[in-house]
Amino acid sequence: MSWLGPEEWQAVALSFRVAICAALLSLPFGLAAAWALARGRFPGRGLFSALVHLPLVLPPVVTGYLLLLAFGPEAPAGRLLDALGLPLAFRWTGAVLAAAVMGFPLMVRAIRLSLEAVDRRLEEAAGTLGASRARTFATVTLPLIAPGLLAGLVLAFAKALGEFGATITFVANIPGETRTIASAIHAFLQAPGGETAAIRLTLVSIALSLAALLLSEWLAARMARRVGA
Amino acid sequence: MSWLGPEEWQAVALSFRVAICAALLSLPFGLAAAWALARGRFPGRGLFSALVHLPLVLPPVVTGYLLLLAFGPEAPAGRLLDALGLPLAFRWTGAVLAAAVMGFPLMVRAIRLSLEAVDRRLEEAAGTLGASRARTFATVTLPLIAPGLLAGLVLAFAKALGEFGATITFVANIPGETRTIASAIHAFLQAPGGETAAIRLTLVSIALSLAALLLSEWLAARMARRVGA
Amino acid sequence: FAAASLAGPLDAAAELWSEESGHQTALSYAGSSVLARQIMAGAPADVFLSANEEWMDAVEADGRLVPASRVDLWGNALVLVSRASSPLPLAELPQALSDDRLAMALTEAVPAGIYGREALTALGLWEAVAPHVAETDNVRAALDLVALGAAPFGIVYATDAAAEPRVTVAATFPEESHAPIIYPGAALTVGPAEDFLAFLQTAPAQALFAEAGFTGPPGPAP
Amino acid sequence: MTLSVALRHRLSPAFALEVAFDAPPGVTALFGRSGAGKSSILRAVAGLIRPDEGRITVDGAPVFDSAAGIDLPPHRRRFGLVFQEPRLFPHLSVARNLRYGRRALGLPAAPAREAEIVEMLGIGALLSRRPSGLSGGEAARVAIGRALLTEPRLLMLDEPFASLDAARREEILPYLERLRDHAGLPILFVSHALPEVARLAARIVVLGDGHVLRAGPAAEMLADPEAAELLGPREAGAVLTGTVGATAEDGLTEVHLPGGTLHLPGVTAGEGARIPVRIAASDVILALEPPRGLSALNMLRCRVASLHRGKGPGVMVGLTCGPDALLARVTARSAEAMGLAEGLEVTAIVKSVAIGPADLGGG
Amino acid sequence: MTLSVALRHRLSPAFALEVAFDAPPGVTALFGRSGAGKSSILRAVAGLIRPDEGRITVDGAPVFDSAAGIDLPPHRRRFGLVFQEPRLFPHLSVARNLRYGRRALGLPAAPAREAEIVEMLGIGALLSRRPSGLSGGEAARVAIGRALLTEPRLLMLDEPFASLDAARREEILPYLERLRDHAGLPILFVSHALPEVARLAARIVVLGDGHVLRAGPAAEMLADPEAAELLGPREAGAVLTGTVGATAEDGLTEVHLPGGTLHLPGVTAGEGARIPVRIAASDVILALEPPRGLSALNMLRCRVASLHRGKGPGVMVGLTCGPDALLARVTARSAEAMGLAEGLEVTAIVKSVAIGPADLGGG
Ligand SMILES: Nc1ncnc2c1ncn2[C@@H]1O[C@H](COP(=O)(O)OP(=O)(O)OP(=O)(O)O)[C@@H](O)[C@H]1O
Ligand SMILES: Nc1ncnc2c1ncn2[C@@H]1O[C@H](COP(=O)(O)OP(=O)(O)OP(=O)(O)O)[C@@H](O)[C@H]1O
Ligand SMILES: [Mg+2]
Ligand SMILES: [Mg+2]
Repeated sequence: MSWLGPEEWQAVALSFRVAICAALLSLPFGLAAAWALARGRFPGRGLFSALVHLPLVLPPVVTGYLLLLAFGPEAPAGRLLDALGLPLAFRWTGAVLAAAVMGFPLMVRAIRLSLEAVDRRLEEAAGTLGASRARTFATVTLPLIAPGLLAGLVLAFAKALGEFGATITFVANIPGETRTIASAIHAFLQAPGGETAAIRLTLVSIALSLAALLLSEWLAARMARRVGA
Repeated sequence: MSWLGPEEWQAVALSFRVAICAALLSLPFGLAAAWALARGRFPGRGLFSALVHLPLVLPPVVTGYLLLLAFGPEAPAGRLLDALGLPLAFRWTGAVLAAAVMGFPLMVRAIRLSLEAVDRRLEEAAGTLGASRARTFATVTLPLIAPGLLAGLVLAFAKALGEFGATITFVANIPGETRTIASAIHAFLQAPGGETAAIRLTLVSIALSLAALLLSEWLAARMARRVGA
Repeated sequence: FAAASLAGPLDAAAELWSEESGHQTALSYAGSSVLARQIMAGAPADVFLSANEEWMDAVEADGRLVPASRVDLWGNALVLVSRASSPLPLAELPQALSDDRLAMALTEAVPAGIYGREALTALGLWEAVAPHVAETDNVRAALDLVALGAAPFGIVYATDAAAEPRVTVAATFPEESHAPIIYPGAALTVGPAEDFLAFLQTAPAQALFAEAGFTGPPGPAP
Repeated sequence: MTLSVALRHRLSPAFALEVAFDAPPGVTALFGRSGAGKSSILRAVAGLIRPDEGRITVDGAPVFDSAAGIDLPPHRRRFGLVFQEPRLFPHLSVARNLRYGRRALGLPAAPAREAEIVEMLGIGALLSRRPSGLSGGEAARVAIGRALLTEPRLLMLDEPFASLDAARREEILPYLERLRDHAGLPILFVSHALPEVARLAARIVVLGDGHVLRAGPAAEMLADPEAAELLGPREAGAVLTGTVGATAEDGLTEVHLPGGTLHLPGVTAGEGARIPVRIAASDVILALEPPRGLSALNMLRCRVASLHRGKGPGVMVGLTCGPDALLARVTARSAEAMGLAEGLEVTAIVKSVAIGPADLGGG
Repeated sequence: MTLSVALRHRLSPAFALEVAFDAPPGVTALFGRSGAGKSSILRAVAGLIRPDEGRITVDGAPVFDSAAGIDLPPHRRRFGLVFQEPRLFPHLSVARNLRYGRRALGLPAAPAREAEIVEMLGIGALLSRRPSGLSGGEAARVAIGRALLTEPRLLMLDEPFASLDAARREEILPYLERLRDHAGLPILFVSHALPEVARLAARIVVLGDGHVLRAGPAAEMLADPEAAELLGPREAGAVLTGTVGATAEDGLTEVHLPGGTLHLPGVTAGEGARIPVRIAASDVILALEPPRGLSALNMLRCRVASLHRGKGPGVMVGLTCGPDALLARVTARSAEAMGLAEGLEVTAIVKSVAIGPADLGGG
């Protein structure tokens, strides 16, 4: 693909890294949140659900702004992470956080739907066979919600590839550090005549997500075959 | 809520209308697409899946621009719809289309996950009891995927509330016609000193989506109780 | 159709005009690039107020303007802002930055970014500063980065700096270091649109903009 | 109405169906070990499996014909199928599960019929419940009711009684008998319980590993010492047809057979009706001369027709009692001690109470 | 090890459990009509239902005690439960389903034991398959194997044989008998088939509508003419304990009872072993004097102990044959004709072949 310049390659590589990290990092949290929403009966469940959906409802810029407020270099959370050796501001790690937050509601919903469809009687059976709750979760629930996990990953990955509003607001657009494909496309579109470059990057973005999708479809089909359905 | 000016009220009412219409209008298409992806085995299925996910991957501005190219007042599709009495460009109907397109991947995925979890043996049973495929779908499949439909609606609604990138690009930001809460927030944030207005609208947006969420959770719980799970 | 950065005073001006002329105005704010593309795709706009000349040029080239309606309405100044209240000579910017970031709007796309880059280049600072630039989507976001302390310095319009109490102007870029910052306006249809443009050039309207920190039209209309 | 099945279908590399049989009106039992292919055959007949090749016809009209490219979808076949698992619709109440088929078919509601079926199945108290809380047997009964209410032109029952208690079974069996006798529809009946099969079935198809091992009229199959090996020797027995006579005050009814008269309890058919009576081979005692002072009331004079020595210590004795064939299972030691041989005249003694309702047709 | 259950639990406004019973080592059968609450009791014992109040103890140690606030989660109880439906894990192969419990419990693999169970259940060919394609009976067998392999300290079986053919049942029953006799673990066994219950169970708990209607040792319950009404008259019968004697060449084994000697086929226990022999009441013929020239080999001299007239035309006759109690069911007409009365001496005639493997304990 010689028609991509080195800066563009950088953006592609960065986007890919950010999207992968965002999808994988949000997986455990998404799982926990989905579990709480699907199985938990605690006060404030509705509020929690609303909180999870917030990044979907808010304009991305707002989300980015809120992230800046919460994790900026002057906010306590930001300082703490910085001290722990995980600086977020103007780093690609911050882009990961922004992308993860934006994709979070999608991931949670996918996992939650799968969780709600799990046949609880199988979990009962696992218990009578001697599996602790944790083991039941790992060996029965988790494999059964695999389609939801996969869907959640794909959605989060795709969202992360396309996200720029929150990202650019939170960590700006620094070539090689936080300039993802989406930010780059956006930048190109702002200037007259940037269309062709934008189209090139858009195609790359589509190719990346298509690859992720096909991979996920293939995995899902394999799982379905294994279950024999 | 006397602290919202009439223009702001207009934006809230418009957002609500756009979000509701977008969620409901995309439901049948989302269902059809989810069906094709979950049950269909046709060549180009992967491509179709990619197409459905596209609005998630592309920066919203790109999606909006593509919509403008496809349905703008000078594009054939746009002219056709215009002639049919359904003008889209720079109308709230266009905002509906933009929001629907942006929420489409989320809705499709939710419905698809539910569809894949349906126990096909129940559909078989309906067939032996004399139900045609269409009837089986309406009386067995559809009720069983209700959680997915509901989740899809909520996601599409929330997304429509928060969408502005594609909307503003496709149909601009015209008070009373296409200026939704999200666009208004965006505009406020661009102008110096707009923060307080932005925060007010953000709160309204959160309240709206919270209401939708709680409604959906309540409906889901009711359905679950009906199934006795 | 107006650039988003004009929102505050333009709203007030439009109200004023409505009262005077009895015409309703519908203002659609967005980035200049978005607006221009919409207009070129056939949007039913009457007036286009752009934040930079390039997009106005593009629209003009597309043949969408009412001939000879184009005027330069306002100007703006480019300033360096920081949270510290002490002024900083521009030449010391690279040292002052050390490892930190300089917040700017996209330097290749957004007008404020383009002007800023131009100015820094003219001052011979760009080479030193470039690795430290954090580009944002728009000027407001750059300003927010400074206001929230994420970046110690930022380059924004004077109008933005005036509206944000948490930052102070550390330096103003000399006018000659960058192309004039011009907000051109043009009518896309004949009739009231032209009247509105004319109204914006009147004293009461210009006063509203001056209040918000805009400077007057940099020169006589071409 | 006669169902005719001939099909070949590979379910997995290890298992293939290859069967052909006819099911005339009345009950045809599919009998065979677990995994023999019984449920798969029902699925194919119902249209849920598309066989690799074959023909399934009802009175000659194909519902499936691989050669002609005919394959009616399940709902156009109008075959009722009670699955091995209940498969109730979880989102519908029991009542709406029951009515599902009639509504789907556009049949008018049938309150009387519904009430009768609900009563017979003892599910009246469950009507407003959702399926999820039902016990295993309750769900099975609702599934039976759901299929019966659709008035299918063919009924398939896959182990319908597996999770039901004997008393409940006794309440449902007469209903199936009436259905069999009055509606003239073929019923395919899968069961592992030979008494039920013997009571209901006119024909038995014995399956093994996807193939028909043996098929024929129930009376012949059950009385055939060779088929007895397939069905299980403990279950073998003859099915005789008798004419119902008078019922005495003590509840015993005379049933006249060509070879003699039996006095049986629990006969529900009216006088003059002809009913099948199953006499299990292991319930028959042979005596060289009619004994006296015995509690057994039923004695038939018979002649030994055949002797089959099985693998175990038992001998299956084929008897002719007038025109009827009877089967008796005795130990080899007894056979020797009594000098049983073909042509010998013996008395067959059957206890009245050994013939229970499950062995008696309802007429 | 003895399980002790006493609990009260409201499942729905219409149905409440209120039961108390003990299950000593050996098999305790839960018997009752569909919907009586059998499965719910097993669920409560397993820890899947939390009863409103009550105590469930194993040798006095509570696994649940509402008063003390004790409620061990299922996996800490180590009770094996074979559910009424198979509940196999769809994402695991049959082999991994079988091994699931041992791995969960951290038990070492037990290839020999596994091979034995797989062999007994006839599921060797299925090991690499996924559960989704299994036939009903195949899935049921895998579920049994899965529970057996966990080596629980209590085993609960909910109609384990409902979808199995008689031959397969005959292969599994001896295994359960060995388990019962050697492992000393309590087994709760739910079944609608009284022959199985009679063969396996030391105790029977008869349930109705959530309550214990009657409970007691199986021999007593089955021989008790009154309990016979609950169990179903056709199923009543006495269980005697005999000592296995010599086996003749013809396959008949002598089983010595205090009241006489029986010659029975199919005895698998070794000489000297003491085994239970179930003699169904309807398989016993009474004679005033020992008849001759009969094919029946087993005759016991007995004395009439009681006469119970049931609702139908039958009479249940309680007999004492030496120290053993025997039950015979005859028609009222015969009873009258023979002049049966308490204290009368009669000969009880039992056909050897009427006592099949299902009626004989494995010793
Ligand atoms: N979750 C529930 N809600 C309401 N009723 C219930 C629930 N679970 C069980 N029941 C009722 O409790 C009764 C006992 O059910 P249970 O499953 O214990 O019966 P069972 O004796 O096992 O019957 P079967 O032989 O049919 O399996 C049934 O009438 C059933 O409908
Ligand atoms: N989808 C499938 N894939 C592979 N094998 C299958 C599939 N469906 C059925 N079989 C196999 O076909 C055989 C017949 O299955 P079927 O369900 O017809 O048996 P059955 O006679 O009904 O047995 P049961 O009495 O246990 O219900 C079984 O060995 C089963 O494992
Ligand atoms: Mg089957
Ligand atoms: Mg049960």
